[in-house]
Amino acid sequence: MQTLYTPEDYKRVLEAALLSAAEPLPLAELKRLFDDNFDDDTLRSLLADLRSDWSQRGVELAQLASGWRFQTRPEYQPYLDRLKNEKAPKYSRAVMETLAIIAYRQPVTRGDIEEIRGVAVSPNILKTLEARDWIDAVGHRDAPGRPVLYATTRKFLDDLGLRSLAELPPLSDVEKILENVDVPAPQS
Amino acid sequence: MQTLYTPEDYKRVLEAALLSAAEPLPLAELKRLFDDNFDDDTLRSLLADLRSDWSQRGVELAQLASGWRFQTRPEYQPYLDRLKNEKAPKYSRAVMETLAIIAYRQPVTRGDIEEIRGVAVSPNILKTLEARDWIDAVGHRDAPGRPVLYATTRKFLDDLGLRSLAELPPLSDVEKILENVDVPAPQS
Amino acid sequence: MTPDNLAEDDLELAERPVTDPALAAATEHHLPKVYGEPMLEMPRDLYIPPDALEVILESFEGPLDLLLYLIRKANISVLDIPMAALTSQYLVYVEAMHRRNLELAAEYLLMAAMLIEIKSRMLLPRPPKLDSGEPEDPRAELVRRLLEYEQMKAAAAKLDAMPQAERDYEWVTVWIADKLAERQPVVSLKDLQAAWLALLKQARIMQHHKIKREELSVREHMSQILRRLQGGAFVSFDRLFIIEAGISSLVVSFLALLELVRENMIEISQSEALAPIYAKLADANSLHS
Repeated sequence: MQTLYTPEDYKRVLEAALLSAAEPLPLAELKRLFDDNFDDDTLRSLLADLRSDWSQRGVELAQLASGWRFQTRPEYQPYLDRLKNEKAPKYSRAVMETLAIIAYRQPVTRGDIEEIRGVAVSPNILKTLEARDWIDAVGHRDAPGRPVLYATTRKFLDDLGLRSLAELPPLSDVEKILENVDVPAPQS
Repeated sequence: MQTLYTPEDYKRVLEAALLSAAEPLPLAELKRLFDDNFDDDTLRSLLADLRSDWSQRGVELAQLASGWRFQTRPEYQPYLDRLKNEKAPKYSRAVMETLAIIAYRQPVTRGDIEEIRGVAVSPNILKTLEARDWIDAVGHRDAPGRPVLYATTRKFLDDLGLRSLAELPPLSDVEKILENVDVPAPQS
Repeated sequence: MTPDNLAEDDLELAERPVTDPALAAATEHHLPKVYGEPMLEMPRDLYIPPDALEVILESFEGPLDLLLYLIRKANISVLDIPMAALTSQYLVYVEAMHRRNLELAAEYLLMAAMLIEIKSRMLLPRPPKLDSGEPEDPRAELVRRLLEYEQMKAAAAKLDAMPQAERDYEWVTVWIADKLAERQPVVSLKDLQAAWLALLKQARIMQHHKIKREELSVREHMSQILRRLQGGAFVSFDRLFIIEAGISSLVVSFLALLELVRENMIEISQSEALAPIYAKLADANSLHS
């Protein structure tokens, strides 16, 4: 077992743990690496330090909704793509619009989505998003038929590099325009 | 897309590819990162260089039969193991009491343990402690049934950081407490 | 409905650049392509190459999307839609879809009906609203829906533009060298002491079994002697003592030996006076049998 003396030693342990983790690691988890001998602030400062060590590399340390994780930088993706046999899926506009509605208006039913988009939502669209673990059913609305309510998951935030929904890109100013006009308020 | 000029730049691409690859990457594959613009020797020297960059870290660049990959160093494994389970596993009260009896009263038979605990000792408890190599059978008592005598091992002392049994926590101060409980004499 | 209607429409205004980048992105996102070239606008005379029409019509996500396209193309304000012009142009497209035998979703027809209804309501005098006194614009609900959809469309484009795991970057997961045995419970001296004390308290064996350091040494030596005898053979008495360990250790070893004899754990034998003394396990035969 490697004995640890200096902050550099601790960073090496953090680095090895974060590089090998299959999931983002939250602070509480990282503390267990050192048998909970560090407080949050010490750990955060080690992590900030580690992040800056990696600032000039092809890989970066990101802080996401579920914790800290190493990921490659998008600028390097064209090189990494050369090793890939198949490209990652590009989602259709229908999928992305559905996702946006769920992300910004959650929790929503399929009916809510259809009303906003003005077209029927094919079950495949919701399946695609559920299979990616970006959305899930969080309950039922207390209405006839008890429709399923959908919300985005933590993995959605992680995969888009967000720490919380508050970090979603702000909606366009259409809302402001709406406020200045005599139109019925959107029904929930 | 990151533009590459120096050997350091190429190493950053190799590093990002190797850190994010799910499988070891053979040389031929790594060449594709650079559109096959490098010959084997150039690539090997970049890899050797990258390996030495990582020589003091918790993760190392290893060359395997099937190619190159980053992997954690065994010396760091004890730290990484701490992340494995949600909670550190704990021995049941029965196991702890049995262990305490063997430690403080050794050598003892299963009958002795049962007498002190007042309940039957399941074979699994002794097996758990034997599997951990903390207790072993050191003989038999010359009594009906010739019961096995158990004692703690050197590994038990090592794992608890003791040089000898005499270093087990003294009971003197607690004895006093117990006496106070047993004899509720008024104290100043 | 003929192509001529289009040419006379108020919708035929000069195209101006779209300024909101999000809107531009959203527009960009679904630009239909004909023979590989993006189609920047609908052909005005509605002479549409047969393949192209299909591509264009299929690129719309629904009636709201089509309406927004028509509105933006004509560069008119969503807040003041010329209903007659918009409706007629919308119907041209719907009819074109119909003629091309495209599968026409029910939503397109529903929207057509709604547009016609709004158009006709615009021609009637508006009844004042009860609370505000302001007459309600028959277009209000349509405008609300168009804006809300437009907003979500832009949001979708923005989400799509964000770096996305697996598409734009990769997660790093380095191989773990040794996936070792599962974690063992950690036992501290305090745990052990607590367990023992709990037992003592419960069994009230305090008075008879006071455990002192010295006694523990004896017990430790008892275990050691038993271990040394484990082969089952007679072991010469003097070999059970480690001379180098010092006087106190010798004494403790001797006490341990006496205790083992007293508890019938070992046998001591001597063939005659002054002959070597041997020790062996009380039950040497059965231990490893």
